[in-house]
Amino acid sequence: MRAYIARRLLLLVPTLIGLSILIFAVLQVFSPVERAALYIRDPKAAKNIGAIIRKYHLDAPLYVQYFTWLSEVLHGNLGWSKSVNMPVSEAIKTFLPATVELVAFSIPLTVIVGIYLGVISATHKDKALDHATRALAIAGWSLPSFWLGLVLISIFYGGLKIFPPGRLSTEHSIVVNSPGFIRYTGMNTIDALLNGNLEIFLDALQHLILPTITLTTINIALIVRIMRSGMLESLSKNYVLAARAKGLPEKVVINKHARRNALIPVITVSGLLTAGMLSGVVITETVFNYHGIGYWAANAATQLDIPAVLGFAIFTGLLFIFANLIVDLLYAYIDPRIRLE
Amino acid sequence: MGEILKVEDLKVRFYTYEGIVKALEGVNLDVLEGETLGIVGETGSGKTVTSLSILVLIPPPGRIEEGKILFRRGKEFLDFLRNTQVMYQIRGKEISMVFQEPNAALNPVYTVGDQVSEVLVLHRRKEFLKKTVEEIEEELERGTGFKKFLLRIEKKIYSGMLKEQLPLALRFLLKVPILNRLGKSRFNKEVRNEVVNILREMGIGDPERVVDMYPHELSGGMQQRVVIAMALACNPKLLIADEPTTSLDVTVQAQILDLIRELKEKFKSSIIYVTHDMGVIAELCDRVAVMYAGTICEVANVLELFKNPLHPYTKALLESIPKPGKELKAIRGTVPNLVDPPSGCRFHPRCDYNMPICSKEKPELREIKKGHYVACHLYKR
Amino acid sequence: MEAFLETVNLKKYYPVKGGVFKRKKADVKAVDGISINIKKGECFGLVGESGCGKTTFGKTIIRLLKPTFGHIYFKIPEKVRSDIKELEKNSNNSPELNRLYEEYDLGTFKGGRLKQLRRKMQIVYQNPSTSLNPRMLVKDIVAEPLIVQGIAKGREANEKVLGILSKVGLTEKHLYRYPHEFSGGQRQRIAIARALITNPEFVVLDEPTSSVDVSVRAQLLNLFQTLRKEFNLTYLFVSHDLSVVECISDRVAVMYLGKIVELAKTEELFKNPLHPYSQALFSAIPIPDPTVKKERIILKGDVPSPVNPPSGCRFHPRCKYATEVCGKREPQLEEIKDGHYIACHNWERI
Amino acid sequence: MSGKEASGGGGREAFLKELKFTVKRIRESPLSILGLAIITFFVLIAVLAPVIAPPKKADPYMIPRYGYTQEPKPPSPEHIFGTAQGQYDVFYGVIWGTRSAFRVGVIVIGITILIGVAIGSVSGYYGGIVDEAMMRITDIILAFPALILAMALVVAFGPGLNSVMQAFILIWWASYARVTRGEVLKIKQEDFVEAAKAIGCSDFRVITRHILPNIIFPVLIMGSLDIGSVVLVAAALSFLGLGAPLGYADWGQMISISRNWILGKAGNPFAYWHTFIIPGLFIFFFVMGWNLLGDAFRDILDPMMRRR
Repeated sequence: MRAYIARRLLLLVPTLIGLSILIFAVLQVFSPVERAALYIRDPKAAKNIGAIIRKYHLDAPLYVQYFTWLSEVLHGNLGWSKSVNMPVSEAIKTFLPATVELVAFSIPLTVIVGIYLGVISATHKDKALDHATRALAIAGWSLPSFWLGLVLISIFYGGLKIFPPGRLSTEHSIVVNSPGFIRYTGMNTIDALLNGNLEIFLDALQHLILPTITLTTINIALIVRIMRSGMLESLSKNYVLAARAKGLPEKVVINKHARRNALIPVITVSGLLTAGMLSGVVITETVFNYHGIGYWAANAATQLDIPAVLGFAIFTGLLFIFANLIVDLLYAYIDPRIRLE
Repeated sequence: MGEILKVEDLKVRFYTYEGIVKALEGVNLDVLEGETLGIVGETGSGKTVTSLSILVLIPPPGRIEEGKILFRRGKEFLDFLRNTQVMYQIRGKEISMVFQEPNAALNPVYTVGDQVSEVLVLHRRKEFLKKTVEEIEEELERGTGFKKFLLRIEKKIYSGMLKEQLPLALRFLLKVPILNRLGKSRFNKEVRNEVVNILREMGIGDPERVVDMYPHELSGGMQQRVVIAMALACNPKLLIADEPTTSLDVTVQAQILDLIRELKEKFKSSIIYVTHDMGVIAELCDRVAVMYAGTICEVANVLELFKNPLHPYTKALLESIPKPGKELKAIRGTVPNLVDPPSGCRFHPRCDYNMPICSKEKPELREIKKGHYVACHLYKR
Repeated sequence: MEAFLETVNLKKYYPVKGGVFKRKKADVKAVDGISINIKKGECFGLVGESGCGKTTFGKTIIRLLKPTFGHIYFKIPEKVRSDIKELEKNSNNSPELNRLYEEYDLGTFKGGRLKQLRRKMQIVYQNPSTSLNPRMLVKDIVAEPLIVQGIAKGREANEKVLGILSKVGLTEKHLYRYPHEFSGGQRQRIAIARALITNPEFVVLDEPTSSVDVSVRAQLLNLFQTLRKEFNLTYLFVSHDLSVVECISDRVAVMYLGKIVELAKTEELFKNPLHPYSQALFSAIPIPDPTVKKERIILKGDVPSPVNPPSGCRFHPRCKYATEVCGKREPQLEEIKDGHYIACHNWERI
Repeated sequence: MSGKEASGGGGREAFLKELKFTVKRIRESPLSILGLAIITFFVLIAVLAPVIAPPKKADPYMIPRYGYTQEPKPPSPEHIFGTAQGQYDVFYGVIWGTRSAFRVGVIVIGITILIGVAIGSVSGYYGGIVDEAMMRITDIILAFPALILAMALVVAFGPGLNSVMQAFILIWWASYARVTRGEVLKIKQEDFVEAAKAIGCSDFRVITRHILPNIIFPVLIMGSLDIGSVVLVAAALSFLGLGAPLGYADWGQMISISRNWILGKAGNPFAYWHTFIIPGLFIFFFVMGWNLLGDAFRDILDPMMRRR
């Protein structure tokens, strides 16, 4: 097991270096002047652009540029995001809590419901329930997330006037930003509870419902499909037959013996789930005007705010790599054959 | 020494894309108490389907169309094919099964101990609860002060479980994974000791260590011993062994056959031994049923079968066993495709004594001599 | 009489990668020093349990795998063979010796010469359903060796294909079908046709009858016999099924954990095996005759791992007759009677 | 009989038998019929676009405008699907949008399959450092969610459908390389591959005649599933304003300009439903068609299911 973890950690190094090279390569598409714009805080400083180019060695040979850029990044200086007028690293800190809140609701919902539906459709193979779940899964997988968001808003908010977009209704956001309200985590629902303000908590919850539904619908299809094929695979195996031969009730055979083996492919693919979640966040937050990190990135892209987009790309890359690491460790936990390699 | 199991005209069909496979076409079979009945046949003869049907384990797209499976309980015979409530009591307790691929029959993500104790907890729960309560009572006499107080609570829990009237809250609490391991730690220890004993009985060296190992860490022979341990944990009346040694090496097969012979005496259980190897039949079985393409063509005592086989297929099978120096006699043609099996007697296309009636009428299994049945038109009574 | 196919101390190791950097930690010593001599036209049986390295040996001898050590001589003239022995006595890498190795030792063959060799040496696999390309017609499967070796093309190739197919009991109507339309036995016949179409001299049969039914097995064994006579072939018949090997091979070698422990004429070996492992192996075969009640030698424990085999004689941890020397010195394969070889220190006392 | 023509006939006859069996299996699974119907419907629209919606401007992909007022007009006899913000004809937009969707989907997937399969099979077959290096590169590319890497690349290359396609090709080949490598590693262990070496086949012949024909189906199935995803991500980028320019016949772009009309007007919340519901449905059914086809084919061509 230790060799397995050690190898996974060591594999991180080349991947991280590769990540930085890829981002750096994308950066090279721009001219030195544009790349200098990365580090300008306010328009007035644009005059001495020459000094900035020299300071950040933007015209030096490539590898020198790479190392200066890398050291800058490691010191947290990802450049200046003109779309929100603050340093990129600062922007990430301010916008991240909102996204974490949204994702914290969506991931468990996706995984739990996805696994449940996968198990049910596998155990009722080729019956009505199975076809219904598969059709639902395929529909979910084909739905354009931004369109789903718009339709939900137009029906609920437009038609029934409930579940408005954004993070909080205007009057509550005033209260939240007022000094009386202590921002512990930056996540409205939790902060509202910590400040004992049930009203804001319910309002925040109300704003979260539609974005969570959108985010879950896109990604649930992946889990249902993999879980269903995993279940079918393990149900056809001999150890399920042996479990039945022991006289175990069908419920135990399915939930204990078959399901645990079927979870292995689900875990290996849950790395994809994090990718699905991250892209989903960019779209969902834009549609619902939900000021999270995805909204900031999408906005930055439309305004060609290069440092912001690249900063976001680095952030998601890191998040994704560590998510994969956790997935690998989870994989080793559930499958003893890997654990005792 | 009456029968303990009677299978009456069992009919099984598989609904596949290629068409309906008529796997079993009216199989009649009975097993006497303490006897080892061999079922021999080539692939596709239906021997495995027969053994699976006895425990009603036919996986989809297969379905048991007709037939009765009668198991003797005391005096009268119960048909548990239709009565699932009885079936769940019989499976693993009175009839159990050993499979061909040992590592496929063990769940790779659970330890050996976990999978063997599963059967014990399921079928011998009361026995272990009683034993745990007795053990607590002993300790109670020796215990003092606070320890005594703890033991009394434990006694209350276990005797509550024993009489099945556990307060709702407690029963709910025991569902929580960590709590149930704590709450039932003594019971689990009791079960674990029994598992270790059974593994030792199966000839597994150092069972204390093996109990916590995973299937993939064991050799083929060891895995099969664990599967046999699972099957014999509740000393069943009937053990069904579906080619348990086919995937093992010759020397390991010898070890397992030796073990089965030993257990036959100790557990006094009757065995249905399914195989295609005539050598194993000769060594282990008292009576033999020969199957071909989903039908039983001959049943006889093992000495009788080898000395004077009646059915042409049995004769050909015995002659095709490679013996040095003797010209090999092969059976012409190939095993029939059971989507549209040959009419009448299913062996007629490959039979040397093929008569016109053979392709028209399906021969009945008739008793030609005491205990020697054959299904062939050559032997009209 | 010219030696047909000889191996000298042939070894084949597989690297075991482990640890953090997947460095080579140890070697699986699948084949660990085998020297045998196969005569022309003979059916040489090779028996042993799974994991003893018999298949690896079969694939190495026809250079499907590159040997780690040792030499393989195929139809080497008598004189050259004695020269090599001479040169090896004083130093084992003089330029002259290396030139001879380049010339005659199959282990060194590469590129074109290796391709030439393929015509003369072929293999038939155990599982008929995985040894034929599911996406190719039978016609193309059997004709491919001709096209690849540039022996024949188009019409002439088709005729040769038809010719060899009829020899293995298949007809023209089987030409335009995919492998999944055939039974196990028929698929094995197609594989045999593919192997024999370039009329090789030496064929490795790697457990060819293990995954077919008993009745079909007899048909295939008869087919191998007739083809051997007709094409004057030499077989290496690898199997774990002793009764099959007994009735088809002239001589049989018993393998254990990468080495040959006993080699003799078939009848001689099956009547009275001398090596303790052979005795246990033969006593383990179930006899298809209920009247015979046989006292059986039951081996204890499992086969040790080939990564670090026991010291000295590999069988000594499981051997009843093991003495002090068995644990230390590895016994060599010596000829104790004419044609009867054994690798055991105290075989006389058994 | 063994003449050239007979062998040609025989070969074709065997191929037809296989095809007949596959068609029989397609007819039996409802999902594949639905998928096939949807895709043929869209192919017809794309092919007959100039007939159904004759182009008005030099570039047929630019949607004609009927006025400059902002408020979209509901469906009417001349504009069957009504007009969008800026009076762009919605009907023309969705019809030509089908053609641009095919263009993006098929071109991107076609090229990425070629690159991915070539790299994947070489890396899978030879292994060693080539394989190790290749796997590290694909790890890095796959370390990014497709949308986000595409966003970064499009911002770098400058918005527009061509840079979106270039970005996709740079990203998507990695997943094909990985899948192909996995399949090659599996097939490489089969006996018939070793048998091919045993008769003296060159590496090239082993890969092209023995390995590729056996792995091409799972890759094609993945391709049909991916066409849908590529169109989805492209539409998302257009929705963010990074893909097709304003007025270009692209479903994502049309939904983007309909954003501020989704709440309708006072009293009638669904007044402008046509501006975003219709293009949305087109995307949904297009992607759904490909997914159904891909899923159904996976069951049909899966050797285990096929022969059960």
